[in-house]
Amino acid sequence: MSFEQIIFYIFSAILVAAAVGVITVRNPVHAALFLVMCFITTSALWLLLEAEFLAITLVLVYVGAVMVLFLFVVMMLDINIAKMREGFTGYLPLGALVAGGTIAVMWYVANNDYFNLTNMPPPERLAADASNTRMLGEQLYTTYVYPFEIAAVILLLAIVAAITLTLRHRTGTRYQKIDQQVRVKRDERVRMVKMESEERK
Amino acid sequence: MLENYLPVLIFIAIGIAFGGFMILMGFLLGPRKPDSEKLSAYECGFEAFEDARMKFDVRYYLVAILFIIFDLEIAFLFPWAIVLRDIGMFGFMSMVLFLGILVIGFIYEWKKGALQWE
Amino acid sequence: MLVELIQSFFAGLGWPWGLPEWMQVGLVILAKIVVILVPLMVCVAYLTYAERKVIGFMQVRIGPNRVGFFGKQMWGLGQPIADAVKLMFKEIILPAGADKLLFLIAPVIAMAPALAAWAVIPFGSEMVLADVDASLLYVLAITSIGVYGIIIAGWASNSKYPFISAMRSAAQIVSYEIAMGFALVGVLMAAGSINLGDIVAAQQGGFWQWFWLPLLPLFVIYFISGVAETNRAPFDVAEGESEIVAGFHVEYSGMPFAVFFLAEYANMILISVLASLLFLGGWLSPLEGLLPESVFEITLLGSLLGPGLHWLVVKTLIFLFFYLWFRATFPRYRYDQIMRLGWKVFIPLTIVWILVVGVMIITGTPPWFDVA
Amino acid sequence: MNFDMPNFLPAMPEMFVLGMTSLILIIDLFLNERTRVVSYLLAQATLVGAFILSLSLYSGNAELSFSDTFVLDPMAGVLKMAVYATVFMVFLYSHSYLRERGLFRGEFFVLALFGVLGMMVLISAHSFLTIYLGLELMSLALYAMVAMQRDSRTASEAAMKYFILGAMASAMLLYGMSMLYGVTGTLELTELSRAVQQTQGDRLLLVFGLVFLLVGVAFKLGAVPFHMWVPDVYHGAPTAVTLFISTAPKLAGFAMLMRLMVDGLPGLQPQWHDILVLLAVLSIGVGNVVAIAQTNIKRMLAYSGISHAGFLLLGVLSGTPEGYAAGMFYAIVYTIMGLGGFGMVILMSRAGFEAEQLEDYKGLNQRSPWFALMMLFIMFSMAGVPPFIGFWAKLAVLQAVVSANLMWLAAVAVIFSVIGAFFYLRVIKLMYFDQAREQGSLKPGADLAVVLSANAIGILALGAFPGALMALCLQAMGA
Repeated sequence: MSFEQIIFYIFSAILVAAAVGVITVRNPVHAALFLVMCFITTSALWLLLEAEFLAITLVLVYVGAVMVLFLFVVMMLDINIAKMREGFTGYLPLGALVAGGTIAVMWYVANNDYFNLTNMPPPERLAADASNTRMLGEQLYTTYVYPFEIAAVILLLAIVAAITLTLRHRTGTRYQKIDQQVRVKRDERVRMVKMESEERK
Repeated sequence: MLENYLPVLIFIAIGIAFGGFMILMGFLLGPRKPDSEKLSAYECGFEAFEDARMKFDVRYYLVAILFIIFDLEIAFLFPWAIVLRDIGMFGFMSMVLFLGILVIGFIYEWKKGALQWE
Repeated sequence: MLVELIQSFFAGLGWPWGLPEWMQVGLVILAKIVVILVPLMVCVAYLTYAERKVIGFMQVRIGPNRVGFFGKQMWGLGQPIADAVKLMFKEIILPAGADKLLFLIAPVIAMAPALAAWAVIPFGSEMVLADVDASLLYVLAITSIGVYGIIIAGWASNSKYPFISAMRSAAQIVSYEIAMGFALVGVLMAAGSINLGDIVAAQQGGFWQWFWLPLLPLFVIYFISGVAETNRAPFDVAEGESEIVAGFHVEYSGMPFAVFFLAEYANMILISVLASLLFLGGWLSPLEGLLPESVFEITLLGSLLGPGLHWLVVKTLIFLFFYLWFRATFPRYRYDQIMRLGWKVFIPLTIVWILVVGVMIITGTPPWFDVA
Repeated sequence: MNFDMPNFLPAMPEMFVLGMTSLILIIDLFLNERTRVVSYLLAQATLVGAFILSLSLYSGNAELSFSDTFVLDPMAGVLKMAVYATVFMVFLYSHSYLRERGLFRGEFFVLALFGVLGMMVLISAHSFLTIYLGLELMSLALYAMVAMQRDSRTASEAAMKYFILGAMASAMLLYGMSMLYGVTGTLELTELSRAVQQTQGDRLLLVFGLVFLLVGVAFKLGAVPFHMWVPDVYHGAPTAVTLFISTAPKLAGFAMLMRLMVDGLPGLQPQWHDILVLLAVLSIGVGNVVAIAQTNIKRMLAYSGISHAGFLLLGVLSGTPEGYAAGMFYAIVYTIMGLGGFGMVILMSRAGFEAEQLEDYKGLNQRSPWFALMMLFIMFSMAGVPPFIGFWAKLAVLQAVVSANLMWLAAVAVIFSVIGAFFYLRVIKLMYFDQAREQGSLKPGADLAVVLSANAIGILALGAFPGALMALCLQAMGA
């Protein structure tokens, strides 16, 4: 076994273990953290496929952004976990059966001639100085410009949807109006008063 | 390409090990004399009233959602930034359009007051 | 040169001592990591000392001046070592309601990324541990993991102040990461590469060729965001001792507390090094282009004035000094003001400047972007 | 870099809709409650403008652009125009409904237009990438619209179900796509079909991918057994939103099915044929039978929609251009009928009263003979009674099935639609033969009355002259 394979198996094992952890641990915060671990190990696997940019972006976006939101939500929820877990064991046999069946089918299908090493030889390793990011960039903004702009529209839609669904204004909040504050002139705030000196009585 | 990542992997492992080692040292060298007052949550001398995990303003979620969106945007900008000289005017304009679409979203959230912390 | 010297030294000792190849590779990497980490740790330790001294002088105090070596006071130079030893022998308190495992993991999560980011930092041309292509992206990604340390610490403590602090600082870090990301995009555009070494190489040609000038707004934004990212004054609402005691590490003591501390200072140094690499030409000499070429050929003096690690150190120290200066000068921002600055000032500014840089590149504006 | 400037012309409608949507989003920020009608008018103008653009671009041949990720063919042209027309009607219907419930916000129109844009992308997609992105754009808009009524528990629950199941379906679709990409090495549909034709021997992996694709499509169409969300979402969402999600997305769903199966995987026709037969039979069966048990008209119409989805599949599975044309005809006819059905629910409702129960329709004839008659048209058409348009639609797909030598399938479909006729007729019985629960005649707004009348009479008129629409569908499919 080559060194790369060892690394692959180590990370895969962690990934599978973490994934099992996500669905079995009792505490939702722990589950979310297991999910973070899943993402990190997945990123390592992608890196083994030489998808450098995507692997690092996975960490940046999913670990650095999406899971932070997840944790926000999970930490602040008052959910009764014990109650939610009722019925879990009831469905367990059925679930296990379905999962087992799916795994069996996938095993059968993936052990196919298509994916053996003669049909799909391992691709050539990239040179040490090859820039994966550059290769991606050369395609994305020209050949795939249409999907790229649709992605922008989806992000815009996400902004609109998020604000429509979550934004509520508290009534009676007073804001600091910084531009006015900065623009204020001395004359508007300070009044010079000339006073005659008075004799103390 | 992959061989360059080997030191990174080792470095990460050492980073974790180093942190773990320091805490372990603390456990080995420090005294352990717990008592209930010492272990209770710190609340300026009062007894804690309730569980600390409270509900929070929905605004935090909104910030996090908007952050995800902008983070994705940055992820799109990175490859563009480094190939800008190769993809020419068309590539530049396609990003101008992309940013334009998102600036519209930005104006929207600004005017809606989503960026205003209350 | 330095590298060759070390190599010949080890060759003299009979390296590789007949070890199998993988072990050789591993040992070399380990040795390099130690060479990076040990000075880093020393820097962290003395940064705490420098902080107390600098702020002390700014406030017309003396700062720590008692603990020295060999029974002498030596301006208190022994202080950081004494602090470390003291913290090591302190009791580690595990609060009753805490999630014990996460409570202890949190500082490690805060610290590991702060260290791991150093794997790709170049200290000179060819002087880098891991020359990965997307090194800047790697730094950005790995440092974004650090926020988990704070969030987990706040939650695992099961205490109100830490929890409030964790939420605040997470939202803050996350907000400034966007401004920082946009600022970095500008750098990438100007350099045409995502590799830190190439970015420095692209700034070749003297003080006026460095990116701080064409990217001035981004430079300022980057550094201020960096200050906010590291939760330092004036953005230190996460600690905000006047409101929430000490923030996310209220419940921490002893070594776990020290680890948080270390992570914070390692991050400060990281931000400063990155700022020097990205905007101030890293190890390049500011005198290039100002002095005649022949000057750099003089032995010793030439290499002192020419590019080298020492310039990087000097530039980094300048940024670190700014960190301390900020802390001594500015009062703490209010939380809504922090969010306003990040979202409503920095983000629009960076977007505009990215477009400006784009136009400059497309039109080949001299003196920075005229030649490809 | 050798890169050719893409041809932007075929994508003009998309660009126009995007530009206008952004404009409405910004303009709406500066409007107040009184002037909000401007957003509404602009949204309608957008649809009209897009219709004109698509019409002027309509031609008999297919045009690829943007490195073959985009296609404008006659099918795309017709379906897009149908989408604009449908959404135009939806806006007309929902105008007063939204006002009465405080949902009359610019975001409603903006989200709907984003949904329209998603449908357009989906309809014109010519690569897995654009299919997926179009689908997500559309779905995201729909999820948000369902959840827009934030204070309603049922709406939130419906949105949650819709979102989670929809995300699952998208994941399935994506998984299928990745399988096919793994085998063929391409995302582009023409190349995909070529690669599939060329693969020799074992097709197991291809079929494996196909199954996942079909799960995704079946979910979006609401075909059994992926229909669980349909009744809950239709029921829980505000009726105006139900009107939207039950009509136009079906056209896009049909387009997605056509793109994936007919454009991309004709080489697997025998395989997808079998799966579609199963989906169709189950949908027609379950839809028609379960609808009988419903007491809520929105749920009833939801199950009716499920059975209609089954009929739509019948047309596609025949595998001939005539069959595809019949499926397209069915999809368009269904949207017209669906508009009428849910439009009627909107018309009956008023502030604080949703008119969701079947009982609310009791004695409608006494309260308003005209609208009872209109509802009668709609119900008869849905049941497939001649001479209404629904009859011709059913006839066309059955013909396609028969010509594909699937007599038994046609027989099953007919039997179930006879069973299904029961619940449509029950509505008519309630309207004409039962005593009204509340007295007082029905006085809907003038605009609503006109729209609904036009819709229902259109169903009758199209039923009298179905030839033109059928010819258009045949032409679009190149039959």
